[in-house]
Amino acid sequence: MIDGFIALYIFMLAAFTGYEVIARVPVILHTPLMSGSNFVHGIVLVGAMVALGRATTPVGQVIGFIGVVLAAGNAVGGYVVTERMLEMFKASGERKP
Amino acid sequence: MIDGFIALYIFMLAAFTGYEVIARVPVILHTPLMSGSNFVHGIVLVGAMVALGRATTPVGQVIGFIGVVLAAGNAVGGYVVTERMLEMFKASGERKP
Amino acid sequence: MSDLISPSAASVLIQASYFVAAFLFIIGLKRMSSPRTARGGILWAGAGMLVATVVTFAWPGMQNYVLMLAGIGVGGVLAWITGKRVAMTDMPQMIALYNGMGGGAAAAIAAVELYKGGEHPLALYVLAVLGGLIGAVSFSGSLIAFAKLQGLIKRSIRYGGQQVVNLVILVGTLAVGALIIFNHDAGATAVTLFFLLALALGLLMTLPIGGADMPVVISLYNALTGLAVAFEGFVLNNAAMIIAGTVVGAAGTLLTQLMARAMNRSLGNVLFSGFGETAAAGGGEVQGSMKPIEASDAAVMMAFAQKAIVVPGYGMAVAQAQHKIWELAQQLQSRGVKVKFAIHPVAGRMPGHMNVLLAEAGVPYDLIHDLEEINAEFDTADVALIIGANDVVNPAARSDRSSPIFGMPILNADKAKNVIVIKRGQGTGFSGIENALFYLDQTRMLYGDGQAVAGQLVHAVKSV
Amino acid sequence: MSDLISPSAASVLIQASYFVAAFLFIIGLKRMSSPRTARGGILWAGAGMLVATVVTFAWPGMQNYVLMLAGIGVGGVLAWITGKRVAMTDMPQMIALYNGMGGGAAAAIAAVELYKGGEHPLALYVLAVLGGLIGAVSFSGSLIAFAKLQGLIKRSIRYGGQQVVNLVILVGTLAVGALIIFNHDAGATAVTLFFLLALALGLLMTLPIGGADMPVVISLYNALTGLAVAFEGFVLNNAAMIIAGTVVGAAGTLLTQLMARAMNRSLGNVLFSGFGETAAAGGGEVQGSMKPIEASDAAVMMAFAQKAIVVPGYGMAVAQAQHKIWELAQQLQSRGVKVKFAIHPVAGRMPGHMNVLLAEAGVPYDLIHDLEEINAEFDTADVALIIGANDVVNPAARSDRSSPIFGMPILNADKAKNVIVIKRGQGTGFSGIENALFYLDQTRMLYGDGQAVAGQLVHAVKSV
Ligand SMILES: NC(=O)c1ccc[n+]([C@@H]2O[C@H](COP(=O)([O-])OP(=O)(O)OC[C@H]3O[C@@H](n4cnc5c(N)ncnc54)[C@H](OP(=O)(O)O)[C@@H]3O)[C@@H](O)[C@H]2O)c1
Ligand SMILES: NC(=O)c1ccc[n+]([C@@H]2O[C@H](COP(=O)([O-])OP(=O)(O)OC[C@H]3O[C@@H](n4cnc5c(N)ncnc54)[C@H](OP(=O)(O)O)[C@@H]3O)[C@@H](O)[C@H]2O)c1
Repeated sequence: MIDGFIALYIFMLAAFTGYEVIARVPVILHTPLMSGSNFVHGIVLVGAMVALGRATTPVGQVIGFIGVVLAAGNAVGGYVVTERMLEMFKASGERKP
Repeated sequence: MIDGFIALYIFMLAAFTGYEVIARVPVILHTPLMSGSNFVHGIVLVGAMVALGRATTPVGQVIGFIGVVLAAGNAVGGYVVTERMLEMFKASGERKP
Repeated sequence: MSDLISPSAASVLIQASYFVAAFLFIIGLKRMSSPRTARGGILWAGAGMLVATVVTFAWPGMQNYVLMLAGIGVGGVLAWITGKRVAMTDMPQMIALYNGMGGGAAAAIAAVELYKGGEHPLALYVLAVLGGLIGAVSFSGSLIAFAKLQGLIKRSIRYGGQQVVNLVILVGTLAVGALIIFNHDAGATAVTLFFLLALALGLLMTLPIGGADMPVVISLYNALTGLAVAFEGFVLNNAAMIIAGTVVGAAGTLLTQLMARAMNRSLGNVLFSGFGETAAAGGGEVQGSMKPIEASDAAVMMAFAQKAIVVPGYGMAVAQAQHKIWELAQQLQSRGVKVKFAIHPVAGRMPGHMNVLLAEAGVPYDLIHDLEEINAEFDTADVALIIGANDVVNPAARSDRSSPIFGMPILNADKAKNVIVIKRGQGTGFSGIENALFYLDQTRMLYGDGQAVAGQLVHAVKSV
Repeated sequence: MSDLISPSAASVLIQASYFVAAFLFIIGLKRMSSPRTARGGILWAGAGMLVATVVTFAWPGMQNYVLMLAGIGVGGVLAWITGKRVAMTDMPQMIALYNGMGGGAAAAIAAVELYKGGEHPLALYVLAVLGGLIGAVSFSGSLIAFAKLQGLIKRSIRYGGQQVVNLVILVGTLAVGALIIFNHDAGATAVTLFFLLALALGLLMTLPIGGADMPVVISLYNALTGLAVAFEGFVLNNAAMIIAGTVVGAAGTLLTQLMARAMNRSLGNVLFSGFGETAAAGGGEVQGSMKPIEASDAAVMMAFAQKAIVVPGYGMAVAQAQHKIWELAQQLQSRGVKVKFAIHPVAGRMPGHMNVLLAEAGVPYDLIHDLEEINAEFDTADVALIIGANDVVNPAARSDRSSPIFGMPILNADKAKNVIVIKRGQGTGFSGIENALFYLDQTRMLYGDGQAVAGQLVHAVKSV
């Protein structure tokens, strides 16, 4: 396990990064950005895969499987929805094909 | 020693944090901010103290001592100069005592 | 595949890929938060996700690959299809749904680890339990948010002492959690009870909150899922999860605050003090009468205007009228009318709601103007066409201290020479109050469903 | 003191304090980057530094406490006195000096560790060597920057093939560094040689760069010192150093770019392509003649103006005329003249130079206006008083494509009804080119040292 203080440091720095990166975002991007960050925590998929991959009991396998299904839904759904929303933000010039 | 990838993560996150924290700083603060960040790396003082504190050879003690002197100069000088500069940024209302 | 690679080479590859993924996530979010670069941002983040997922198959000593692929297939395909099909107006609930799934996955990870038990450092147990709790709350809470926005649950369920009940359940959940943390033999029953309580908590917390507050709540659950993922990342010693989760947790928290502020509410107000009660109808009496107009007359008025400003609101979303409105605007443009769209930051029911809809209909974004940009221009407009907007053009916000929306900046549609309001009847807006704009001398009401009326206007303008 | 605390309690205390310090540094920098909160920022960061320094005495198993206290005393007191005494105009060189000391300290840490030698992971050696190199370059380079700005070195030393020589030295330093990394028995001679080469490199790199480019160079060395501190932090396994150093390294890199951009130059141009050659005199011929004026006439002109805009430049800093200028402005104000100060982003020789000087003289910052704010107002000004500014009011930047400053936004002082220019003679500004503004019909030249002339004006206005 990552040692205590190092964990704290990583947590602090990641929190600062997350906070600063989206500071001053314009209102019109609130919803796509919410969706985009929703996609990012879809990384839980790799954790669910590992949890399932190491499960040996039936209970573990069932819960692990549910975890993977849900996580894949988060990642894929989050991507598709965000992409569709952001795809729409175009200036008039770009629109005419 | 902090393990390789963890070190990389910390480095990346700290770099993002530093970059984002001062993004969009107005021109008039460039010099005080340069001075302020100059002060912050005065933290090298704690490293110099440890290096001196663990030095056993005369060479180590001499270099360690020089390190401590220089680092203390960085920290103290950086603080004093920054504080003096920032002290001056006041609106007209605040000026009248 | 994992057999082809020596364990240590595999683990360096995995670590390196996770590092790249975390980096790409941050870059992606950074780009998504600026309109110019937003479209590229999701691609960067997506690339990171792909890399991280693929290399995870090489994790040493894993089993159940078939189940794993099946799970990814089922979850991925379902999400892909629903995500591609959903209408733009239904985006908020889909985000809620996918977000809830992420929270559920984090809770599932916690459950797998806690059912397994064993001797681990205390901190690990604490993080597993907290992550499980937060993930489960985010899961069931997001499902309720989805159901409300989708119209599956119509009423906000409220009763006296509700907050006390919720507090008791929270304390109970924490107590069982503490038991699990300090007594590793607490057993499967305790773990099951813990998760049931946590799921109930999310449910009960979210039920009383009104549908219109949901965007803020969804954003909050989004931040919470991020946090849960980060905590489970510590449990699994997975740096990509820790960093992505924490970044989303912090970004989501800020975003939640920004959204609440844009709606002129505080987060505490959304969650607790009002517990979702939409503001009770109030405010002063309104003088005058509403004067109706026919579509043909309104069409003439607009066709001969020099400059028209369109103010869309929630009603346009309900009526799905954005395509017809853009058709109308193009008609007017071809007759030499200067048409602009004015968007209030909280028009509709989610931030950027109108922008997304107009973008969907093909309105170029240089015709679309923010409140600050356009407010000075109403003075010079011959017609302000209000379609399904109400609160965001209510002058009471400027003048009436007793109004629940007092202090919110509004679009000054009342400054235009003529105002045409499209709505179905006497319905009030989100805040439930009267709108003096509708009673002004220069205002005419054009009753009907937004889409139908816009269609009539298009026809009528053609035949002018 | 360290004896009173058990090693492990001490080490938790130290770690916790370092964590707090790193947190405070980031908060401090964040606050320093916004004008409203800047003053508090340095206090937060200072508190962090104090905490970190004090707890370090409790580091287990240390010796040489007397030397340590003596070192802190000597360095601290000297820096305190010089820092308190230095004039505002001399700030850039003091920052260079203190920054160089930090780089030197990082190099000293590297030297202690490398002289000690021993078996460590390869990565540790690499980081120690790189940190030592960067720290030493920053040390000697900053000292040269200090000497140049302080006027101790007057000329920029240049010769053919200079860059080649520097490149050779760089390669040599890296070669010796590689020797140390891969052969831990390389011995003290190699380490000494390595540091001598690194110091020489910093010296030779900085000598050819012109004094006026120094602010950018100092900012670059500041970022480099941060990086060196971070690397040595990895070597000593000291998280506070790693994080503070990296944050400064990244922030400093961005700041360096911003500074270079504000001066309309690229970083590469500052460091290499020009290697500090100030732009050669060039640009078109100028028509007309310079028309001198006496202080008494200039005073009358200003005293009866409705609105006067003061444009200070590098000459005001040289002449230390800011106090007299503010006295003059107050005189004019008491006669009902509306006085504003217009500051160009790169007036003077460091970013914010004029702001700091005017603030020092007591000019309230609501009288001080940026280029964007004030440029439209010159049209309505009766008098523009230029004191020691030249390039920043040169209309060639707007019109003359061949001019080295073409494209830089300038203060439109030529739009004012009357222009009074205070300077000593025919001297050109930083870019070495003629200024057509001085030859315009409405311009009058008021020759003399800035401070002296401002004094005469104060007198003359009093007696109008
Ligand atoms: N944007 C956000 O993020 C967000 C989130 C939560 C809450 N809010 C709140 O929502 C409100 C938004 O204001 P708004 O002006 O956009 O909308 P609004 O005040 O909610 O008014 C919507 C109006 O549209 C009309 N309408 C409904 N369906 C229609 C249809 N099919 N065709 C034509 N008209 C229709 C309704 O009147 P009829 O019934 O008579 O037709 C109603 O008066 C604000 O109070 C804001 O604070 C915003
Ligand atoms: N701000 C920054 O960060 C920075 C950094 C590096 C370079 N630069 C460059 O520096 C320039 C700044 O422009 P600027 O207009 O402020 O200054 P400038 O163009 O350098 O002109 C300064 C003028 O002041 C006069 N002067 C010098 N000493 C004086 C004295 N004692 N009393 C009265 N006048 C005196 C000089 O003329 P006489 O000799 O005839 O008196 C000279 O023409 C720009 O080109 C900018 O790019 C700026």
